[in-house]
Amino acid sequence: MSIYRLLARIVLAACLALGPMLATAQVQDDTARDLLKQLVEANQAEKLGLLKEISETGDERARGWLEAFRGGKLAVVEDTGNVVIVLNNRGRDWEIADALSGDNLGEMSRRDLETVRVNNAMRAQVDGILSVIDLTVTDPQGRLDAARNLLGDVDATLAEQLEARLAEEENADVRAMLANAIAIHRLEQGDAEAIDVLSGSLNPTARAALNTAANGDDPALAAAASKALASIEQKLKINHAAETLYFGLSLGSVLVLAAIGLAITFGVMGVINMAHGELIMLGAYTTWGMQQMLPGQPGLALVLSIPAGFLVAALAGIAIERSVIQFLKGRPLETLLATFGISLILQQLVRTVISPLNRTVVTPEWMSGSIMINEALSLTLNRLYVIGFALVVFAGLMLIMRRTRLGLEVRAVTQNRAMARSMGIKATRVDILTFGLGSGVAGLAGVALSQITNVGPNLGQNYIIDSFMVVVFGGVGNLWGTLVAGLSLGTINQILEPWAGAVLAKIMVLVLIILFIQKRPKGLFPQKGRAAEN
Amino acid sequence: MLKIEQLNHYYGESHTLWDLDVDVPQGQCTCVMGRNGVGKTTLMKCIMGEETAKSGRIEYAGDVELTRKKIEDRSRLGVGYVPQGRQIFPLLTVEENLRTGLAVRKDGSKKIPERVYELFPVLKEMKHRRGGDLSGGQQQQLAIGRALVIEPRLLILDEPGEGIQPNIVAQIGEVIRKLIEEDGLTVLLVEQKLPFARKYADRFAIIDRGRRVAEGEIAELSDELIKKHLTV
Amino acid sequence: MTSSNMWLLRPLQERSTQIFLGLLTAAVVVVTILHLATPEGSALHVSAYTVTLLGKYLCYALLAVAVDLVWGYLGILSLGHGAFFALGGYAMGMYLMRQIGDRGVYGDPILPDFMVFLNWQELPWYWHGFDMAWFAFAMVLLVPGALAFVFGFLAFRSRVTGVYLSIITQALTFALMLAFFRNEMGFGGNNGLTDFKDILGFDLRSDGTRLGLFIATGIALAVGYVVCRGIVTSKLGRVSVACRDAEARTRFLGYRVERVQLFVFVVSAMLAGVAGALYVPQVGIINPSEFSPLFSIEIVVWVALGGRATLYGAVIGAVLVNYAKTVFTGVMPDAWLFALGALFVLVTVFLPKGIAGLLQKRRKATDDDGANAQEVAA
Amino acid sequence: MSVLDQLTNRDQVFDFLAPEASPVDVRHGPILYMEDVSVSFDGFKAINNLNLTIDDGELRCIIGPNGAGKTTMMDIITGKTRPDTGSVWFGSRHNLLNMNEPDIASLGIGRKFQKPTVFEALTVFENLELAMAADKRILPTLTAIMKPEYRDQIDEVLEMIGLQSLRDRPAGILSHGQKQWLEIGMLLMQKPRLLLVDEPVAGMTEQEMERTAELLTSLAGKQSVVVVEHDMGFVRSIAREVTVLHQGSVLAEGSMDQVSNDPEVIKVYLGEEA
Amino acid sequence: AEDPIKVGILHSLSGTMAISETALKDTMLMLIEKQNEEGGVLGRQLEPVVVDPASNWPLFAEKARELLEKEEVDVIFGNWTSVSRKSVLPVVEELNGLLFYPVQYEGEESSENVFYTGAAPNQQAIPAVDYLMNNIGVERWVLAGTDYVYPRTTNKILETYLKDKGVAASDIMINYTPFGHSDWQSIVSDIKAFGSAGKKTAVVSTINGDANVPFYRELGNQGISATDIPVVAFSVGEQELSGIDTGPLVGHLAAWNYFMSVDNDANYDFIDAWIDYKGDDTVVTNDPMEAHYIGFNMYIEAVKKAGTTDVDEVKDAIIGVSVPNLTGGYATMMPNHHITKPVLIGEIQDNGQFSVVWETPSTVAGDAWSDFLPGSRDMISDWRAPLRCGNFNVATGECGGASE
Ligand SMILES: Nc1ncnc2c1ncn2[C@@H]1O[C@H](COP(=O)(O)OP(=O)(O)OP(=O)(O)O)[C@@H](O)[C@H]1O
Ligand SMILES: Nc1ncnc2c1ncn2[C@@H]1O[C@H](COP(=O)(O)OP(=O)(O)OP(=O)(O)O)[C@@H](O)[C@H]1O
Ligand SMILES: NC(N)=O
Ligand SMILES: [Mg+2]
Ligand SMILES: [Mg+2]
Repeated sequence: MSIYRLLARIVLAACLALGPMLATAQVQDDTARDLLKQLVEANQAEKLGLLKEISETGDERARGWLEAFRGGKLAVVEDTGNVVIVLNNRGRDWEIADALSGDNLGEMSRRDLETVRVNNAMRAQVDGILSVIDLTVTDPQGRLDAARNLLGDVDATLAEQLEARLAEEENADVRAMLANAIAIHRLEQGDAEAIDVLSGSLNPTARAALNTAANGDDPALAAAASKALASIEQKLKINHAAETLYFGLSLGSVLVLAAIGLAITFGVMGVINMAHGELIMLGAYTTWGMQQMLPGQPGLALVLSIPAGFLVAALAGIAIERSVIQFLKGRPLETLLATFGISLILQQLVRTVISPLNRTVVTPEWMSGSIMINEALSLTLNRLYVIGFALVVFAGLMLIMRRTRLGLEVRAVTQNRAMARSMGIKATRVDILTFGLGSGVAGLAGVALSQITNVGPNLGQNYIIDSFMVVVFGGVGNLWGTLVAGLSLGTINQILEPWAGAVLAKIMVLVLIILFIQKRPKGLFPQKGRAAEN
Repeated sequence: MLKIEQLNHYYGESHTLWDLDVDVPQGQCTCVMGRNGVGKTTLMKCIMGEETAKSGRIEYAGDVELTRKKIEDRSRLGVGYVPQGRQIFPLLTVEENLRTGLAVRKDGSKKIPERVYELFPVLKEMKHRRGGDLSGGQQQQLAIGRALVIEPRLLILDEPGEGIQPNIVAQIGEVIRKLIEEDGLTVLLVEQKLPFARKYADRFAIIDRGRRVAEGEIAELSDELIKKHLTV
Repeated sequence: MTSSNMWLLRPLQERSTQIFLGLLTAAVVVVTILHLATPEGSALHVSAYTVTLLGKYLCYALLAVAVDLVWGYLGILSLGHGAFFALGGYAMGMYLMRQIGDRGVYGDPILPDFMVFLNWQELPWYWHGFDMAWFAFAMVLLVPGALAFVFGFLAFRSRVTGVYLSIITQALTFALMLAFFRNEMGFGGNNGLTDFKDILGFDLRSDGTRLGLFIATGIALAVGYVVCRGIVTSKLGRVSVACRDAEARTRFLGYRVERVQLFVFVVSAMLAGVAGALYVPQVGIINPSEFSPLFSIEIVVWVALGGRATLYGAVIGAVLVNYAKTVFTGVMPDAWLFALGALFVLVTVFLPKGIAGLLQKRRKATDDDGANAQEVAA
Repeated sequence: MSVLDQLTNRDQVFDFLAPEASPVDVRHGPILYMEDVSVSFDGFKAINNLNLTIDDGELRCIIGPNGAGKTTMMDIITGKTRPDTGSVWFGSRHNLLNMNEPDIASLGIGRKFQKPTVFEALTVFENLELAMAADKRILPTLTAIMKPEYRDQIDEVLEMIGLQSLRDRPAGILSHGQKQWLEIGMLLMQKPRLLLVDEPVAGMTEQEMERTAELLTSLAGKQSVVVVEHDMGFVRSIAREVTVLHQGSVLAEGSMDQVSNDPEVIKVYLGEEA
Repeated sequence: AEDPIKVGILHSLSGTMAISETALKDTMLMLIEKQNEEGGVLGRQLEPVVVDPASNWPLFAEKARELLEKEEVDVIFGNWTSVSRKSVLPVVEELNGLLFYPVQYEGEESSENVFYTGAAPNQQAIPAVDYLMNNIGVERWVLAGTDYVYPRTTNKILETYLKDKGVAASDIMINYTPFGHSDWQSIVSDIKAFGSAGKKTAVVSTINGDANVPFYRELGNQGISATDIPVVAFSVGEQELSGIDTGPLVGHLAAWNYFMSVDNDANYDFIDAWIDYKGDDTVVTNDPMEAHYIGFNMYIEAVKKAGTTDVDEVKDAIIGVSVPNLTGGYATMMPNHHITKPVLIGEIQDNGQFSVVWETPSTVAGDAWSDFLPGSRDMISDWRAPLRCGNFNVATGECGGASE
């Protein structure tokens, strides 16, 4: 979003079609300083007036002031009364710039600065003002967003401006949105015709306006609004179902990602790896580390984290394999005990070395927000990426296990280690590679999870139980089973949740697993026949 | 080809093989015989490395000291092994079972040699069935086929005829002979069934309670020896 | 002595059991004497704090014995035994709650405090009867037993084994944990049951009661141990081992494997329930965290550390790990998890049969140990 | 079976409610009767319209190529595998298809597996003890006492299978052949009405084979014995009636001489020189 | 020199709660260090005794017993979760210890041996709702919480309060999630739908700890901004924010009695000391830390006043003690063992700090027994002689069963 704003600002400096709201002219610095200073002292009502005044000065710096104000970054130096814009407000000393000249004034203790208080109401006001400006940007998407922002915030004067804008607008979507914005205003004024414009709109604000009208005093208006709402409800239902499915798949793909590494180390190799969660955690911390190393480039850091997270977790996995698991060959249950110990150690290591607190992992711009399918159905982008990532990881793993010799060799080694070695299979190498692979994939899961949940020392613990359930539910040793199990458990959970609540839904899923295993004692895709009995 | 000298082996505290000497000459089939539990399988495992001898030497191909080699390297040196009890990989398909041996082939071939399928047509028929689903005899055939995939120079067979139908047993015997004669293969065979041993082996060695008690050309295997060492 | 209870007496003739019972009795007696007969500041004095702490260890030991019975001898790796422990604990907790009577903060003679302040109007039906000790104590056995029976009946009949069984036991305890977290369940939600006053008329805060509970736990552990040992050394115990190692083969001998499993599982669950019931008055709280899957895994870890399929190993493991926890959390609060984690790793790598294995090795250096020779994966 | 049935079918759970196993009724004919039995695995017909009758007290040898379905047939009789079609009766009273493995075993059908499976963690003695004919319900098993006469019985069998010296060693350390013997010993301990013996002499020396042959022939008459074996020498030494299976059904039946001269049998099984 | 005064610190350093509690342990160590630099108290040094109850509730009781019985500490500062406090409570009462509890909680408790320096519901939840109702004009309410006692009780109180204020039942949506809940998709979607009914909607969040990050992330991704549906949280402070990318959260609210951003010299000094103590420029302070700061200073004052560390005398001396808080006012220990606190509402800023947008005109005294729950409406707590009762029922004129 803010990239748009940035672009818009540059474009706007040149092209200003919307009346006299902003001009290239600069007002007197004194006037400006005065206005800004007043802003500092003003109460909420006065502030709203001042904001309008500032925007109407036509000063080209006004937008910067407004944005600084909205971000709580307009401040006054307590001693001198100078108005400054805070460039960086983290830590004890803040970097500031003069609000009028834009000169960087270096750092100043935050004790000596008084920030201009802002709250949601004022922020909304600024947003409105900025949106009106944005209605003129060249990018139609930007105009559409601006118009959508104005829904429900239109007053009589703005309505007129919008009418004018509507006449000039060429893009159909933007036109529709503007029409909606005006119609909502009209509806609020009691104009029954506006309902025609709004009926069929899936936009929540439009729906809210109709709702208000439906509950209003005017019986005719209320009836018409109710009718329009009823038709909207129908469409919403379908969208809602689609949304639930999406939620299910996205939860499912998280489960698949978390479990798929375990499907290798546990499912194929037979190591009950209680430290699997901590390997996921390492992947997530790698993402955080990358972002620390590449400040300001969260996207690049995230992309680089994919190989890095894999590597870190794989190396950690290999270290675990070499130092402990290799001594537990043929004693799978003991791996539970040892890896449980390792998981304790890794968790505490992170607590001591890094911090017991969660770490901030930034979501890059291109992963935030959502893709709008229609006004009622948006797919959140981070989830969409995770779904895609899960599928890619799954496919990659499938390929390795099916198409390379490693897949064959690891199965041979786990089924009969001595015989596999007699056939010339280098069991040690296979162990290292396979455990490294499974661990690396856990690291990949961590990279993805860093975009969804906390990055902290408990991250792993939160996923270990679910991971084992998914692998076992799908049938140990069967990668497809893990995929199907993860996706279906996710979907079932999301279907149940709105109906039963999150807690009961989770309980029901667990009970379902218990009952399902009665019917299929070897998971979704069991190994059948004589072969499985030995 | 293989020369075993003064081999001693223990399971924990119990002494299983006592100062054992066995000689397996190149290009011949040597048959190890003995009652149940005298240590035949243990000897084979020592050669393959699955068990570690406490002392003694196992000399392979003249100059290689096998006891110092890792298990997986022994097959690289050309030792093929058909263990007692089949030891196939139950959850791998027949084809995958066979493919496990491809890695050590000298020619780096990625294809299972046709000869294996010719010898055991049932394996081709059941290529995609899992090893564990096969009948006992089919599994035994698979185990032999699998050992042949690596094209061994020394083939160790621990009671290979067990559970296999008579005509195929005979066929296995023929193949062993053929490999010996045509490819110069050396065979170390453990076998209880006298007729088979007499027919296909060149030499014999009898083990009794962990000691080698007799050795010689197969023709020298007298009823007296048999009575002494092979009856209960 | 009839032949039908011979199985219970047989362990008493066994040397290992005699040693175990002897050590246990000695420990309990020594602690009792040191607690009662030495003055408070003396170096030898065992404080009430220590007595209670030891009582807690013994509860865990009994729980570990219960787990070892099913895991070590039957091959069922239960990752949900915490559930039976917690249910026994809740049964006891409900009794203790009812004993508070009108001494709660709101002074309601019937409703526990947490029900009053969350607006419950009357006692839920399942709370009735818990004011009577005999009923509550019966429930300590029956509730875990019944759950184990129903769960085991379904699972064993369907021949669910191995990791599949482990995971559904885990699902079971996880589901129960979430359920007990819910305030609507009427068990006090996350806060659980606490602020107990007295048990069977004895003040829970008095040192005498504490000592009594400790001794009771010692006795329970002794009885539980003998019961388990009795099962294990009976022919049924050997059938269990047979089921563990070759389930299908056992069926062909005419044993109904699912019933063997069910029987042992239920016995084990009841023992766990008893352990939980004795635990609650000593630690003073029961809350859903005892249902946490990680706790159940930890129990298994105690057993493995002590030495699977030895019973006394389970006791050693439970006491040792928990003692280590007590010590480490005190002396090295920031680093105790490193120590504990390292302990687990080192024991597994260097003591394959746990601590019991170490003892056994020393005991019969020449005799190759048979019973655990070929441990097959569960 | 509906859920309700399953829940109300309480003999599944309580020993004391279990119906008394009624004795085998062989007054009206054979002890084992298989009719039109078929089973297939993923489309592969392992048993194909198999018909087989074993008379009370009979010793029957079954031969046939690898994969003919011999082991599968035993799986069906013992309840391990459910056939797709057909019926299997034990005596004239017991429909084996309605029973599970332990029920069938308790009726008196004992089995030696092709791949020896013994309880590796238990001692040789204990393996035999578990196999011993006894009340195998839970409480009787829990309270069972090792009476001197039982001990004698076990020692007798130990003697027979030549494992006295390994009596108290875990069965896991036995050699392959020793395990075979132990399996046979367990079968003897069970005192079954019908013995199913899958490849008993694999891995035995000639002399051991002779002993096994004696053993099996001595059992016949009192008990019914079905032997599967590939060693023709052995089969010849014990066989009265031989059945040849091929591709899941009976290819030939008759005396050893008859079947070994059957060209079809020679072709698929024996080979020219057998 | 005399024996040192032993201060027990009972905070989880491992397990799920370590994330919150470790900082409190360090705060205590810092305060003790500073006090010792200033010569301790009564000429005696203070000696911290740290134990780790490892986020395990029964272990809290055991460790409390260890501190009091074995270590013989004079006072304990500790606990975060209510369940851990409930677990410890019988022990400190039995052994007559002193416990300072620094976290906002559900109330409905008053123990002779416990001092509640965190907020009771009337010091946090009620003012926050007032703010939303009166200043923002919220008419529709989502009460979202983690499924445990604190949210349940708080929401029960709020529900009664809102209904008393005339909010219809259909305008209240209540939702509970398990601990550590990480998949908020459908709940956020429900909230969005609930909020599109044409009335101003707000979420009152008692969501605990780790569940918050995914919750706020989901809000951001589903495009719910603070100007649409503001979320006011009672368990999200600076420390929690330090693990969240706050960019998309700007404008969401929290109600506390202290914010790190409060413009006050005492606060700046405290922050500087904390940063120096931790040797890390990026560490943050938060409300429970302030509560410990207050509690610690109150204890010191009370010991000075009593001239001894004798528990009974300190207990009596501390009632009425006033110490400065970090927001420019004073905190006084009330007879019900709760303290007076200002209530601040802050909006999240992109730097992970809160900007105060509203505060109560004066401090509010903590109420042990809520006026909005039927069972406790008539109860008061007063630990002064002669009443000395934590649950006195003014209707019946009786002190409830807790005291002997
Ligand atoms: N793992 C083990 N531990 C201890 N003793 C063992 C072990 N494996 C085998 N033995 C013992 O070692 C001896 C030799 O066993 P081995 O398997 O070598 O016999 P074998 O000659 O191959 O017999 P068979 O003809 O029955 O195959 C046997 O007495 C057996 O009991
Ligand atoms: N579960 C299964 N899945 C697929 N095929 C199977 C399965 N079980 C058995 N078969 C096939 O059924 C056929 C019959 O097997 P069976 O074991 O009964 O043969 P058999 O007569 O005992 O042979 P052998 O003499 O080699 O022991 C074989 O071809 C085998 O591969
Ligand atoms: N008291 C709390 N926040 O649990
Ligand atoms: Mg052998
Ligand atoms: Mg067979």
